[in-house]
This record gives sequence, structure tokens and C-alpha cells, in this order.
Amino acid sequence: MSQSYNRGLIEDFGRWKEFSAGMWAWIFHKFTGWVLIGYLFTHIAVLSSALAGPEAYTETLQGLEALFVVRLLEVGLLAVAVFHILNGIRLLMVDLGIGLDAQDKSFYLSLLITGAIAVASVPTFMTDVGF
Amino acid sequence: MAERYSSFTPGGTAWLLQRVTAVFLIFALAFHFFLLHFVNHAWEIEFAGTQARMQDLGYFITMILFLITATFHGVNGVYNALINQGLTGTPRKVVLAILVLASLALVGQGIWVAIEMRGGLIL
Amino acid sequence: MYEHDVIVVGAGGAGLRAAIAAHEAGADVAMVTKLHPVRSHTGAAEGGINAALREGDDWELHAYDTMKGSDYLGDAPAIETLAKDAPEDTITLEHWGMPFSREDDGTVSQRPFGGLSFPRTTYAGAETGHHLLHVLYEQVVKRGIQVYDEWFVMNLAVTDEPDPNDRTCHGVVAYDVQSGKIEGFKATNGVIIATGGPGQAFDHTTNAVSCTGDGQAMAYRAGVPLEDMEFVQFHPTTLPSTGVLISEGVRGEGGILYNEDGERFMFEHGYANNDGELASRDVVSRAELTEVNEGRGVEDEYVHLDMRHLGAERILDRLENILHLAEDFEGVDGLVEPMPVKPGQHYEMGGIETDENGETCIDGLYAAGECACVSVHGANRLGGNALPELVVFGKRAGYHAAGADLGEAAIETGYSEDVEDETNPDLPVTPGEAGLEPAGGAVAADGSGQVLDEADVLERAVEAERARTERLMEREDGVKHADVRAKLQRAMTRDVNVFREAEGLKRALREIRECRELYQEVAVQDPSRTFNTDLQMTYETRNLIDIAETIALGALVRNEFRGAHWRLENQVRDDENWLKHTLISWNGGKPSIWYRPVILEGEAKTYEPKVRSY
Amino acid sequence: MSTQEQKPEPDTEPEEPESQEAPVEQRAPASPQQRRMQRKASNLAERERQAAEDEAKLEGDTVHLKVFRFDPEVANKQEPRFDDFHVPLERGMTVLDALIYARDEYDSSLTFRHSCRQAICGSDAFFVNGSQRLGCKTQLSELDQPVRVEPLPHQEVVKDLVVDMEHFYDQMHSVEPYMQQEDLPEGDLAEMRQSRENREKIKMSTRCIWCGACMSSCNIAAGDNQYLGPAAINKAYRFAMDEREDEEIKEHRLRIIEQEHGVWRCQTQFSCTEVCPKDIPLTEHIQELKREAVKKNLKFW
Ligand SMILES: Cc1cc2nc3c(=O)[nH]c(=O)nc-3n(C[C@H](O)[C@H](O)[C@H](O)COP(=O)(O)OP(=O)(O)OC[C@H]3O[C@@H](n4cnc5c(N)ncnc54)[C@H](O)[C@@H]3O)c2cc1C
Ligand code: HEM
Ligand code: SF4
Ligand code: F3S
Ligand code: FES
Repeated sequence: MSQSYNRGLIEDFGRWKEFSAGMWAWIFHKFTGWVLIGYLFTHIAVLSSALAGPEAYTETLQGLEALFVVRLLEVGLLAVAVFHILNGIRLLMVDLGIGLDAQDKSFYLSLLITGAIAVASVPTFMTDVGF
Repeated sequence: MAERYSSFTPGGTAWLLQRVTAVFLIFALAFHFFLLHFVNHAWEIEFAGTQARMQDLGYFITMILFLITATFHGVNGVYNALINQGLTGTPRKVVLAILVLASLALVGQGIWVAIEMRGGLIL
Repeated sequence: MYEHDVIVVGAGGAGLRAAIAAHEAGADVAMVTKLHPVRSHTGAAEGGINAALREGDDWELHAYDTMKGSDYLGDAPAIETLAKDAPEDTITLEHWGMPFSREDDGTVSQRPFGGLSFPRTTYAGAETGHHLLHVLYEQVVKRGIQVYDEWFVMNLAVTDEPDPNDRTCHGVVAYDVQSGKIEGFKATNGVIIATGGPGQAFDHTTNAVSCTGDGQAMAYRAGVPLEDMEFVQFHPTTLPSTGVLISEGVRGEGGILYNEDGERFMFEHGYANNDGELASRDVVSRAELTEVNEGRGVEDEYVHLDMRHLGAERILDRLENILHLAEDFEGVDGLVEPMPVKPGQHYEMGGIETDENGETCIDGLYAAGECACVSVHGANRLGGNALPELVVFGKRAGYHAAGADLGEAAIETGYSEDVEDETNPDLPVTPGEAGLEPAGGAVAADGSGQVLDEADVLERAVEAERARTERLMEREDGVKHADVRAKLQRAMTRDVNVFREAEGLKRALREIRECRELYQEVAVQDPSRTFNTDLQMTYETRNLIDIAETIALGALVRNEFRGAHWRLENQVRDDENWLKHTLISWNGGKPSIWYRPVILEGEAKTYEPKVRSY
Repeated sequence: MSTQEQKPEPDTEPEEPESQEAPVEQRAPASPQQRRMQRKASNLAERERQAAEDEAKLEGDTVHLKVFRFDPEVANKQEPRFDDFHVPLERGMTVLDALIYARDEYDSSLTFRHSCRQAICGSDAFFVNGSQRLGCKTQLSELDQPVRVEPLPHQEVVKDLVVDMEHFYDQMHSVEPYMQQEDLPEGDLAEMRQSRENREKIKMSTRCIWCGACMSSCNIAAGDNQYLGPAAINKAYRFAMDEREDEEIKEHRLRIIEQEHGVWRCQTQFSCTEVCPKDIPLTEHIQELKREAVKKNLKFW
């Protein structure tokens, strides 16, 4: 079999247009998971300002919160977390063998709810920074 | 055939713990978000408020547990993802070591910060 | 060169079972097969396996039904061996994990099938063959038997004594489809041919594209007579567009055939007043075609098979597979409408002449399965009798080839002086080798007449095949094998079908001759050595021509109506003249026809030919 | 049926043999023969109309195939390319039919595996318009044109549409895919008992035809070559759930599938389940085995 042809990477991600619901769910879940763990590290780092005293803490946090980007990122984080939670629940159901036939629908539903919550949260999250 | 009755294989344990922690995290994370973004607004956070919450023992313990489970869940998730991508041999051991150290550091740092917020180890 | 004790050619049900048996008997076995074992056509069998397992049934009844079904052209020792061994061999399959359908008490289920006096068809849903094939392959994996898959066997390595009865088979020559290399496989104990049927000689067939009669053609050219080739079963219920089979299980469970007027014609037009739809296959096929020919067919082509009244639950439980087939290949939902069906080529009763131990007249050469003719099916095979044949005779051939003692065979093989020859066949053309394309047959056919020692035989056979391949590959312009094959199939389907008449048969023979001549110019267009299916199909087409010719020849000489073979000129069963097998020998390229009497004396009783009515 | 009977015979019409719902026809006053002819004429018209409609639906009367070509030995095929074939379309034509036509009529070197034409041999799984399907089971009328036919992804291409299946077979063999029950019931012709429910439970899993479509569709199997893959795990399921095997054998089987490259690798992407031509609920089976493995391990904890 020395002469056979390996089509390499095109097969994996070059085919993204042909991915099905379950594959997207997997990719999104991965992505959101990594964002969350990344955020956890950052979050603890930010909170560590408390070690330098109460003022430093309050200043750091409020300073950050005053930034438009940070608020925007927070909305993103919320979306990421909500999706990860919802799809996580979906995955837990799948693990228990519940509703396997509706696995694609539940993925779309997760996306929909995530979108809705993210949009709904904008007024709250963006208060005082231009909204 | 019954020569090897070793209990949990690594794969199985990791898989199960990932799910168990996930169940806990659903509640912890929802609670956390709700409390700090909707009940109290993030931009209004001040040290005093944080301290007040942290002085509640239940809240304090919950947050520590939240930190530990989230760290485990996240790091274990990352590790599994890397293994699924074909990480083996020495690199795998190195990655595991780094991840373990990072999580210990994270959890250690987090607990330290939490104690500080609480205003020392007073129970 | 590869070397093993026993080489099994073909890995369908018969081949796999033979390999397992030879392995059990201690031989070093290898299977050489052009398809991976699980791709074999045995997987398509739907209905079931006949075996007398239950109280109230016994092997003698099974033997009796089979003899009657064969229209008294089966040999009693073969039939009795089948009936006696089938129960144990079927239970062995169960022990190997076969997922048979079950009764409430957990025992295996059996259902009625056409031509059986007792419901003894053991089944696994409507996919019995699939499970049989996979279970047998699993056992081959378990035993670590060597499988050379996607190796196409091109020829046998047989010595070239003038009398085929003196020849010995030393191995096979095979073509590795993946790499294109041609190699010898030496068999120290024996070669077992299990290559299945030649359905591709017809264009409307239930058989796979791989069913090209290779083994039969190879054995034939090596000197083994082909027996009863004119008996081709046309299955009454195949889907009109593709030839996909709708199992007899549907009728076994109570499915009903209607003509366009909604008449249950099997009864109403008196084709089978007792058994109706469950009459033997030949009876039902002819009934359907008569309905169509007389203007009562749906769309002038087919009739309806209705199973709706069985109820969704029963259908889903036992015939679910049928629903999928009807839906995927004909776009019909069997739960809400009747399914269109018409007769299609299904099974070749005849084949390589063997005895009950699977041995042919050539020393060290065996055959089992559809390619063989031990003569259990005679003029007509009963549904559910092929799968037990695979396991029973596959097993026996395997044991025997590995050296186990199965006792003296009662059936004689090979041409002998005292048989009756067909002296005056009224043929329109001379059959046999057309001359240009060298025989590609046995070493025996190279004409040198010298007796070779073992090692040389295989080597020379390999050389001959390499040379033949070179010629085919190098020819620049020429005829396409696909065109030759299509012409052959059309001729066979038009004139060697369910209804046969002398004129048509002669026309078919002339066309077959034309195909042979065309084949002299056949050229392989694909220049590659890698997975060259063009080349492989060219080899196969050659085999089909040889086989089609024997079918047409047999059909022409047998001027009577017996079982699946109907002749316009003499529409009655003629026991006085025709209680005998038709045998055709290649004779180095000049086919001759001869006959051997049917053996009706069984172990305990003699089977008296009776009128076959259902 | 050549003689035409003109006299009406109201009551000699053949009775339905049983009270089953046969396609009972409306009674008309003419003779059976006449009615038959009338009906045929109107059926014919109906059929023609239908056919015309269908044809109109099928873009023109040819189907445009784009087929992947590669041959390591032939100079102009060493660089993979797509060839176009325009095949006359017939009703009920499948992708396999079209490929056969293209090969037999246009290019004899077009290479692909196929045999049974009825979705049972599992040789003709291709990548058709972006998903794994059996050529013989895929109607052209269901597909958008041009129909792109490629070899199964994630397997090495031997030539044209033929891929190397060795690895797939190795994975299938690695789960000890054979009945291991040694302790058989005593007595002649005594079968092992199996309840109907149990047979029903394993029924779907026994239908696998080793086509490899599932394995090809799974991203995880693509990334981790040692992953057993859905088909092999399903094979293990078929035996692990079969009550005819003793409990210890089942445990042995669970140990096989919970190894490092076993069930835990599955990330429930479901694409295997979606492409399986035999509708085997693969993900469900894999998940059930995960739970079984956890249960077994908890027992020994
Ligand atoms: C649709 C259908 C339904 C049927 N249903 C029933 C039923 O319900 N009950 C019943 O009893 N019978 C049934 N039959 C009949 C029965 O299935 C077949 O007769 C039987 O399976 C043939 O098995 P086999 O092992 O002889 O050949 P096959 O299964 O056809 O195997 C032939 C093997 O030979 C190999 N081979 C062929 N040529 C070569 C070569 N040149 N070199 C190397 N290898 C080669 C092939 O790769 C294959 O492995 C049915 C048949 C069909 C077509
Ligand atoms: C709130 C509820 C949460 C639920 C229900 C949940 C659920 C899950 C589940 C079921 C998995 C396993 C996916 C699989 O193996 O197929 C997973 C993976 C993961 N989770 Fe969570 N999770 C939650 C919160 C978090 C948090 C807070 C973090 C970050 C700290 C996180 C980070 C990860 C990571 C990194 C992965 C691995 C992703 C991958 O496969 O690459 N999760 N989650
Ligand atoms: S599980 Fe389905 S897709 Fe996978 S090999 Fe078996 S039949 Fe094909
Ligand atoms: S596609 Fe792969 S990830 Fe699991 S559900 Fe199927 S095996
Ligand atoms: S040709 Fe056999 S599965 Fe399609």
C-alpha cells in the first residue's frame, strides 16, 4: 500500500461546509470550554488584586468595568458560558441515552437560547458604557 | 479471563468525573453569574461587597468548591481534548505535569485570594 | 508462491464453512477470494435454512420434500446427506452466535416455505444469509484462518493426463487485484472451489455483479463435467426494476399474489390448487409469466405481492428487511400497497459435478455451494435448501480435503465408458473454444499431452496466466468486455428464460458463438496494474461465455419439461427418457454431452417418481 | 384471453378468496376483458403523465457526475482530479447505476467496488455530495447536480473510488468479534435459549455490513487512528448485549471497549449514526456501553 494517496487535512477541516449538527456542537463545545478555562485563569488573576488591598481591588475591577471592550467581552463570555451550559446539559442527556433522536434539534435549541439570552443581557451588561 | 480486576481505568474515571463536575457546575455557574451580573452588577463591585459575601461561610465554601470543580473540569477537559487529538508518550506526560501544576497554582492562588477577601482565616 | 495444505477459493457461506472444517481437521487452510468474505453474495439470502429440528418433523420428510421438489432429478444419497446433516449444522450455527428469530420459550423459530411439508425453515428475520455469512466469517477470524481477500483466482493448476479422471489439482493461480501481480498458490492437500453461482449470465437476476461462475468455468476447462446446467431457477418474486429479491418468506408468512384484476390467480386460475402461493418456485414463476402473457399482468410486466393483511406488527417483526428493500429499490411501501414482482434469474441448480464428500473426478479438487452440483436440487431447488447445502457440503468438503475419513461416497463422478453419450445433438454452431484467445483453461488444455510433475504444473499455470494477461493488456484497440457481456446477457434472457423452445435456444447458441468470436478481440483499456477491474471483468466475461454455453446446450438437448426447465416442444415430464443428469465435458475445447442416471435408491427406501402437484 | 365475451356476467366475477383487503376494483358493466383494457388505457395515460412530470423535475435527461480520479501508476492520473460524466437518466437510477453506466459506456478504467446492488455487501460506500452513502442505495433524484462522487474520506485512496479498508478490518477484528460461549446446553440439537426481547435488543447491531461509512464520517476516528471507531464498538455491543454469553465474557468485552482508544474517545458527534445505511443507532450503542463500563467499574470499587 505504499502508493496510495492520502488526502491529508482537506478531509478534516477543509470539509467544514459538510459538517452536521453533532460536529458543530462538538466544535463549539470545545471552543467554549477552552474560553471558559482561559477565563478562569484570567479571572483569578484579576481577583488577585485583592491581595494588594481593598482599594486596589475595587479600582482594578471598576477600572476594567468602565471599559467598553470589557463589557463587550462580558457579553461574549456570557454567551459562551450559556452555550457551554446548555450544550453541556444536552451532552449529559446524550450520555444518559435520553432524547438521542432529537440531538440535532437540541443543539439548534441551545444555539437559539444562547443567542436570546446574550441579546437580552445587553441592556444590563452595557449600562453606563454608552448604552 | 478474570486475571485483571483493576477498578477504574483512567479513561472511565476521567469521563465520569467530567460529567459529575459538569452537573455541579451547572448550578454553581448559574448562581455565580446571576449573583454577580444581575443581582449585583459587575461594575458596582467593591471590595466591601465581596468581603461581605465571602464572610458567609456557606458562600465561601461554595466558591472554593466552585473553583476546584471548575479547575478540574476545565483542565481535565483540555487534557482529554489533547489526548483525543493523538497526544501520546513523553509529550503527554509533560502536558499532564504542566496542567496539574497550573491547576494547583490556580486553585492555591484562588483560595488564597478568597481567604484574603474574607479578611483572614477567621471561621 | 504461497503454500498451504488446503486452499479454499471463494469465501461465501460454502467457502467459509469449508475452511472452518478443514481447520478443525488440523489442516493449514487459506482462503483466496475476489471479494472480502463479508461482501459475498450469501449475505443477500433472506428466507432461511431448512432443517428438521422439531418434534413431528424428521430428516426423512425433509429428504422426501427435497426429492419431490427436485422433480426426481436429485440423487438420493446427496439429498439424504443434506437432510441428515442439516439439523446439527444449523444448531452449530446457533452455537456460534447466529441471531435466529426466536419463539416465546427462547428456541429458534421456523416458518413454512414453498414445497415443504413441515414448517422447517429456520430464519433470522428476513436477512438469514447476512447473519449466516457474518457468523461464519467471525469463526474464521476466531480461528485465525488466513484470508487472501481481493485475490481473483484465474485458473487451477491441474496435471494434463488425457483422461480427466487421472488428473490431479495442485493449486490455483490468482491475481492480486490491489497490486496486479499474478501468483501461484500451492495446495498440498486439496483445492475447494466455492465461488457461487453464474447469475450474471442473465440480465435480470437477483445475483450480485460478482456472481460470474468463475469456479464452474475453471473446473469445466480443467476437465470436470458440469452437471444439469440447464436447470436455472427463476425466482417468482423479484422487483421489476432491479431484480432485487423479495423473499419467499413473504409468501411463507401468508403474502398473496394478485394479478391486475385482483384475482388470486394461483388458486383461481388453477396453477396450484392446494398450496397456492407456496407452490414450488418454478410453478409460481410460470404462473406469473402466463398471467402477464395473457394480458392480466400489471403494466403488462408484473403481478402484485400483497402482505398488508399480515399487519404491521408481524411484518415488522419478521419481514422488516423486505419493507426496506421495496422502499429503497422500488419506492413502494409494503405496509400500504402491494409490491410489484416478476420472475428473475435466481439460482443455478447445476454445477461442478461432485460426490457427497464434495470431491470431483480430479484428484484433490473439490467444490461446494452453489457452484457445485452434488445434485440435491435436481431440476428445482426448494427455497431454504441452498443455505443448508452450503454448511453441510462445505463442511464435508473441508473435512475431506483435510484428510478426514467420511466414508466411501455413493455418487460416482467423472466420465466413464459405460455412460450414455449424446450422439446427435442438433446444434446450429460448434460450441467450445473459438480458437484465437488461447484456452486459458487447464494446463491440460495446452495440448502438449505430457505429464508434468507437481511443481511444474503450478509454475506453468502461472506462466500461462501471465502471458494471457499480457496479451489482454497490450492489445491496443478492441472490443469492450462490457459490450460482449451485455450481448450475452440479452441473448440468455431472451431465449434461455423460463419458457424455452428449440428455435430460441439455437438462436442463443449462435449468439453465444458470436460473443466468443467478439471476445477474441477484447482489449483492456485501463493500462494500470493497480486495482484494474477492467482486466478482472474481462477474465470474468470469458467465464460467463463458457457457462452460458453449457446452460443453453443442456437446455437444447433436454427435450422435456422438468422442474425449472420447460420446453415448448414437449411439455411433460418424460421419466422414461429423462430420469438422467445432463453432463457436459469441455474436452480441451470441444464440448461433449453425456448422461448419467439419477440415483433414486436411498438408504432405506427408493423414491418413486410421482406427479409433482402442489 | 383472446376471445371476447360480450354478455354481461354480473355474478360470475371471481370472489375474493379471503376477506383480506385486496386491490378490489370498481365494478363496471362491461366484460372483465374490456374493463381491463379500459383500465390499462387510462393507467397508461396516467403513467405517462407521471413520467413526464418526473422527467420535468429531473433537470434535463442526463445527470452530471463529477467523479474523483486517481491512479498511482498512470501519468495523467497521479495528480488527483475530477472527471465529468453525463449519464442519461432513467427513473429509479442510483448513483451506482450511473457509475456503472459511465464505466461501461465511457471509460472502462473508472474503478470502484460494488457487488450486490442491494445494500447488503457494503462495498460501495462513497462520499456523495459531501456525505457518506452507499452508491446502490442512493437515488440520483434525491441529489443536487452535479453529483460529486469521491472515495470515503479518512482512508487512503488506492485508485479512483477505491480506498484501503485494511485499517477498518483490523479495528473490526480487534474487538474479538465472535461468540465465546463455551458452555453449551447438553443434548442433541439443543440450542442456547435467547429471549425475544434480547434478540430485539441486539437486532439493529447485527445488521452492520462493514461498509465503513460511519468510521469515515467520524472526526475522532480521523484524528486518532487507534480509536476503535463506531462500527467496531457496535460489533462489541452486539456480543456484550447478547444474553447467550456468560457474565464474565461480557466483562471481558467491556474491558476491551473501555481501553484507552475505546468508547471514551467518542465525543458523541452523531455523524456515524447519521450516515449508517443500515440505520444502526451507533451513538446510542456507544453511550450505552460507556454506562455499562462505568457501572461495571463501580461494582468493583
Ligand atoms: C437474493 C438471494 C436470496 C437467497 N435466499 C436464499 C434463502 O432464503 N435460502 C436459501 O437456502 N438460499 C437462498 N439463496 C441462495 C443462496 O444464498 C446461494 O446459493 C448461496 O449463498 C451461494 O453461496 P456460495 O457460498 O456458494 O457462494 P457466494 O456466497 O456467492 O460466494 C462466492 C464467493 O466466491 C468468491 N469468488 C467468486 N469467484 C471467484 C474467483 N474467480 N476468485 C476468487 N474468489 C471468487 C467470491 O468472492 C465469494 O466470496 C438466495 C440467493 C439470492 C441471490
Ligand atoms: C456550567 C456547567 C458546565 C457544564 C454542564 C459543562 C459540561 C461539559 C461537558 C459534559 C463536557 C465534556 C464534553 C465531552 O467530553 O464530550 C465539558 C467539557 C469541557 N468543559 Fe465544561 N461544563 C460546564 C462548565 C465549564 C466551565 C466553568 C469550564 C471552565 C472552567 C468548562 C470547561 C470545559 C472544557 C475546557 C471542556 C473540554 C472541551 C473539549 O472537549 O475540548 N466547563 N463540559
Ligand atoms: S455501522 Fe453502519 S455505517 Fe458503520 S460499517 Fe456498519 S453498516 Fe456501515
Ligand atoms: S461520529 Fe464519532 S464521535 Fe462518536 S458518535 Fe459517532 S463515533
Ligand atoms: S453494491 Fe453491495 S452495498 Fe451497494
